[in-house]
Amino acid sequence: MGLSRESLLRAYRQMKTIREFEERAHAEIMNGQIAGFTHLYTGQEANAVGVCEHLSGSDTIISTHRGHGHCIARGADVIGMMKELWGSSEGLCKGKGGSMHVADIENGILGANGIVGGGPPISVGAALAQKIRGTTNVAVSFAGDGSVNQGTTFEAMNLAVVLKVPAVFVIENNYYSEHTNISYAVGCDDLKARTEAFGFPVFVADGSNFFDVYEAAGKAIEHCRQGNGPAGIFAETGRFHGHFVGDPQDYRAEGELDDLRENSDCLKIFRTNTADMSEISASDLDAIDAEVMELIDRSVTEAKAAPRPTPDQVTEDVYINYGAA
Amino acid sequence: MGLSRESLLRAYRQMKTIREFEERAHAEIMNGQIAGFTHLYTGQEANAVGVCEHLSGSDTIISTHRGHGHCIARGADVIGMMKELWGSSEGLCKGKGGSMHVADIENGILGANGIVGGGPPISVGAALAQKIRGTTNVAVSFAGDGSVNQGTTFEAMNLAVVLKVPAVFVIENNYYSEHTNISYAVGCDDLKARTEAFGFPVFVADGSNFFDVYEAAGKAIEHCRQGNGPAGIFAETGRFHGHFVGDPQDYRAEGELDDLRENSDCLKIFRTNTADMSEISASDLDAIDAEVMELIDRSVTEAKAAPRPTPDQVTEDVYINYGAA
Amino acid sequence: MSQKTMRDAINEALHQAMAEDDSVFVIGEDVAGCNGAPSGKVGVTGGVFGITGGLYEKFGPLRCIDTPISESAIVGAAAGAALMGMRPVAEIMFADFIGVCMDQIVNQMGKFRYMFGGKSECPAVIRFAAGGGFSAAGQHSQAMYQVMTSFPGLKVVVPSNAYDAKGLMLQAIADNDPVLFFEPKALYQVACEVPDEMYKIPFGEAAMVREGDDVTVVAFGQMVGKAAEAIDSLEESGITCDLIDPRTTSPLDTKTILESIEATGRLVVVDEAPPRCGLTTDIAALAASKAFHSLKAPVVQVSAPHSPTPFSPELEAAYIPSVERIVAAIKEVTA
Amino acid sequence: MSQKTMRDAINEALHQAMAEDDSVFVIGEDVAGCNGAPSGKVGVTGGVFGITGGLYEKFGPLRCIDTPISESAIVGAAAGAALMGMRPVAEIMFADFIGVCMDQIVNQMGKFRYMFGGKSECPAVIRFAAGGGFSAAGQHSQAMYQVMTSFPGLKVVVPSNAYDAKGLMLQAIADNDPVLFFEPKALYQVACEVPDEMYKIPFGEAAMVREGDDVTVVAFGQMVGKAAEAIDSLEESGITCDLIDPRTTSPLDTKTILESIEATGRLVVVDEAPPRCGLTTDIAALAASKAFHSLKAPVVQVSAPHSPTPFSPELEAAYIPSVERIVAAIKEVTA
Ligand SMILES: Cc1ncc(C[n+]2csc(CCOP(=O)(O)OP(=O)(O)O)c2C)c(N)n1
Ligand SMILES: Cc1ncc(C[n+]2csc(CCOP(=O)(O)OP(=O)(O)O)c2C)c(N)n1
Ligand SMILES: [Mg+2]
Ligand SMILES: [Mg+2]
Repeated sequence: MGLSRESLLRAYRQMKTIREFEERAHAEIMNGQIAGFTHLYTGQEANAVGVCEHLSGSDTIISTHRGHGHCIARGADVIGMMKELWGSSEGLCKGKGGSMHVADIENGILGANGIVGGGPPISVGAALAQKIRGTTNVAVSFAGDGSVNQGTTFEAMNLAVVLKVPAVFVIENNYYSEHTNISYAVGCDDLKARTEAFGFPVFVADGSNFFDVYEAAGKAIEHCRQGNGPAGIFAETGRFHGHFVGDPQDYRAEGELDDLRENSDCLKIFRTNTADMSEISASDLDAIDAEVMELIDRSVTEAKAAPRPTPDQVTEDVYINYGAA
Repeated sequence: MGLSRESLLRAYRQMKTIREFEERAHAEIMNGQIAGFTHLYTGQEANAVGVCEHLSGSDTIISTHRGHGHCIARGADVIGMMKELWGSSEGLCKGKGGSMHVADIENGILGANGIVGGGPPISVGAALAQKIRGTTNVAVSFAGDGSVNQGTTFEAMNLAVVLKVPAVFVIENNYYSEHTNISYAVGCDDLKARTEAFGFPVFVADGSNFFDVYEAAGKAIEHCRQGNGPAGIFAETGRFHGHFVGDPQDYRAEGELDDLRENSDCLKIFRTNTADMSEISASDLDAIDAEVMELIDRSVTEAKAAPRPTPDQVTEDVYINYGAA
Repeated sequence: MSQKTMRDAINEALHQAMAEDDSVFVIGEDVAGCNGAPSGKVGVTGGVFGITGGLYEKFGPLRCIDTPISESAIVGAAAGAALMGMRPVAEIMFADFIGVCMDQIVNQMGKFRYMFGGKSECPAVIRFAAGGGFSAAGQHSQAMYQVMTSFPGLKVVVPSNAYDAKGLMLQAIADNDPVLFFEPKALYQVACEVPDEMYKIPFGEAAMVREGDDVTVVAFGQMVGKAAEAIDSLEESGITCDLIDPRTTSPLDTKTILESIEATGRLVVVDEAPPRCGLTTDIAALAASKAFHSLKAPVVQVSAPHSPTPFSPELEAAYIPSVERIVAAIKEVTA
Repeated sequence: MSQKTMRDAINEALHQAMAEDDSVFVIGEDVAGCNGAPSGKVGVTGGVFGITGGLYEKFGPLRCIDTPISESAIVGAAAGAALMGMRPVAEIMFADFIGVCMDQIVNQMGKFRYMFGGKSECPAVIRFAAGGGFSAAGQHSQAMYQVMTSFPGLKVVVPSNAYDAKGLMLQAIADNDPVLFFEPKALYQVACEVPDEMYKIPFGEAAMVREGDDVTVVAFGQMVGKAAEAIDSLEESGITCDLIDPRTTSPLDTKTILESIEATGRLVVVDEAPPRCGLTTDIAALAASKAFHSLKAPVVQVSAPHSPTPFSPELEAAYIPSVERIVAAIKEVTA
């Protein structure tokens, strides 16, 4: 696989950062500290990180309602994100977007998105811009197993093939859209095949294993960078929390959550996978754990102390300019 | 195949009726007699008739912008249709719909439709009604090779599989959506396979051959009537006119139209196919030809003489009742 | 008769309508819930807002139908079934999602009857949770009913309390035209006295929520309660107001509104949607055209600003019209 | 300078903007045309209305891009490319097709900047052929700009003549906010003097098409010409009018409108869309709220009725506001 020590440590750090960001957000929501609708990415970290480890420069991602993980993996400022969840005017989006709209255009993050299926068409546009400019950059859209049934997602996939643009479609199958299982909502038996029938290769990955996602993503992204048009990644994964915070999760099998946390925890799996590697040691990872905990603590402390927006800010940022130009 | 003499003659009569309806509409549009946007079905008659010959009772169809043929095949009143094209208040839709909205709910025609991809979701609803009521009726949606790229069409196909409703998706591939060829607009190489990947069988037919369409449609419709969920029909066909009347048709290959009229004329092919059949003779068909010409002439004469709508009718038929119930 | 929340009142209306009429069914995302799930507990969700709770258990999978995330197909399915004589009640969850299914609502369902020359009926109801108040930000907070009001062929309902919600829902289901039913989600948990039996509230008949002499206040949805609060707080200052809740924005009870303006000569219109081409302009324009000679003062419109809905609770509080802003408007119009 | 139709004027603007700036490209159905076709004549269509003619030949397949019939993906592609700094001009053919792509316009493109805290720019233009006059019936005749005006974050342009269309299109392309550009299709073949060189018309500055003393007439799109005709026909009766063409409905030049009403004291508003929650109510409400004390008579709104657009030419003629109805409205407001 040829991942450098630096890459390995960064990957672990990001997965751990996402995990702790989400677990802390969960706790703070339960404390009544965070308003709005928040969807946590806990359990799916390896998907975001395995893909984003391949990205740099003006490669872009676009995310979903479950967007924290993708944004952190692509390099969004964690403290700015926590402030955004708190609704501070110092948040990444000045408190105007919140959890579902975290974005950081300068860092290649075209936003979380509250509309299921909202992202893929926009990502095709970002990919088109890359193609017109003749770069080898790619545009990645993340989507859930539920979002693949939204018409906009289908249209985006076909258009990407027609225009032969470097659009990477990542489907994260966590088996549920809200409370509905994929076995009900996706009519066909084989979603990977249905996706491939649109005319691009789809690479399958175990979404709880960073190395597996990294490898599949590498193939898909390379396919795109070579100018072969779009590609897909289909990752099986699991979310450790409910659809939203407070979800009673009546849909789960008995023991499902325990099993997920026990056997599909990307952090544990990463530690196991790297146990024999000379490049990194358990104490490297322990050190990262401590640093991440410190960062997340700090992000919450800062978010709590951060300035609140003022009423006059409501009408700012609607337009760049409005009225006579 | 086991088609009775009655069925054979009816099928021929309907194809011929569609043909002459369209050719006459074409002439009258060129004469400036018919307003609005009109899309002619000439050349594709066997598709509509091959499918609708299987339908009766409360089986429904829903059509497209190119809807005259489907409506005639399902039994719409030809004179009422011609009056509708003329915009008379005696038209099938009182002059309010025109060519793109010909409908006849009582006869199972849920309407032509000016929105590409507008019909399939509605047809799934009609199929759902049949399923809830426990009938063996089916709901057929016609769609072009262009409409299969519209998100609504994809959603309808998946939902039909999920709900296992008797929805028949007929894709008429006439190779063009407006001026764009299917080889460009459908990204994948195999549209039949892309459609089947949604999870239902698709039966292929030569759309210029009534018998072929009839056979494929029979399989698809039977699949649905048996309660197996949706099915598809994929027919290769050709339109003899432009996308709309007045289209310069720059997209055609040299000789393409001559070739279509020469080798893909469903009326000629029907005559050839039935030449050896004892049930019907050429003179039977000649007699039908004469009757159809007479009917179409009469429809135009009546349409020209039919009453015109009056301004007060503009605000009628918006609601059944409006205001306090 | 007992205290019921708007959530329970609508749920009760659905239960009663489905029990009474076989052709009524509900369809939408997780309206049953847990379909295909390993727990096997199909039906326990009853919609993410709980409005369709218990329907699956009572009426089974053919009448409480879960769908994929495919709003165009959901509306189309309702529209097509309604053309066939069924009475579907589809849930589109957040009103904002009209963005992904507007064609089926506006160009299909809403126009069948006209385009087909009056020869069809489409008795479908589409339900939405509408409006702000949850820090749900730009894509989950819009009212949208003002936009839908502009499209002929659709009836548009916006209840402001649990009692009305039940009666309007029963009317919506019985109505033979397509109905869009916008439920102010801020009111789901607000309770009032709601009869146990079935009753219908006719469309196009406004409710007179307060009666007074000085000002006509017209308010919609969750603004009705705030307007009532504002009016009540002005009691001691001696200003009294008519408070009109149109309940349906299409059809609109222009008669009640105009008669009130003729009596008071002053108009305040309150809606939570942004200010352009919405209901505050609609009612203000009605007054300017049809009650001009009665008006004694400029009409005051109270709305959200021309901005998307912000996330931050402080920003959203400044965004949605408040009791204070309504009080100020009433004072301004009587100044 | 020469006589050009609105079609040619917009086409010229596109040619010039694309020649000047590499980041401008067009995308839509058949904007090139004949892609994949056996004739090999790619590019000869130039859009079904001919607005993008010659662009493929001049700028090639990377800047004149045909698409499948996938309007959500078209708008999304424009929005995404614009976020990356390109300046796409997407064609959605008929404005009615907003029904199948509204989310991408309203909830995505129009809200990026706000939801992202002012840290993004989305300089996309979406073009539509709007309005009635072609017997195109209910799904191909809607104005739609009144609906889009209600959504914050979008700029909305409605030119009434070829000269304005060119200058507004060049401004739209240069503008760093998302712009919806509604071309009244009834005016495509109407010509006027249009300079050959590039020029921009700023947004939010109305045109004063006629000047007079008695009545302020505000009209939009294809109604501007009809209003001018109506006003001119009244010359001998001694009634003179200001005729204001806002040119952009968002931003709206309220200053010009209010100043005129203050001077005339009478207002007629004309739009071809149906009457509810539209631009006639918007302008009438503006007057009722901000120019009330100047008004001497009820505001008269001239619009289509609350019906879908009918097919039959006679019905459509009765549906779209006519010169006669505008004349009657002006007489009514001055009576
Ligand atoms: C257009 C639209 N429809 C419905 C919703 C409500 N909704 C939010 S998340 C969600 C489920 C998404 O499932 P999936 O795509 O599998 O993503 P996951 O939540 O599993 O990450 C739904 C239905 C929405 N936000 N947008
Ligand atoms: C949503 C929508 N987009 C675009 C159009 C314009 N339009 C009308 S017909 C057509 C082509 C349809 O092609 P196809 O589905 O192959 O049907 P055909 O015309 O070949 O019968 C297009 C693009 C439309 N009516 N609706
Ligand atoms: Mg999922
Ligand atoms: Mg075709």
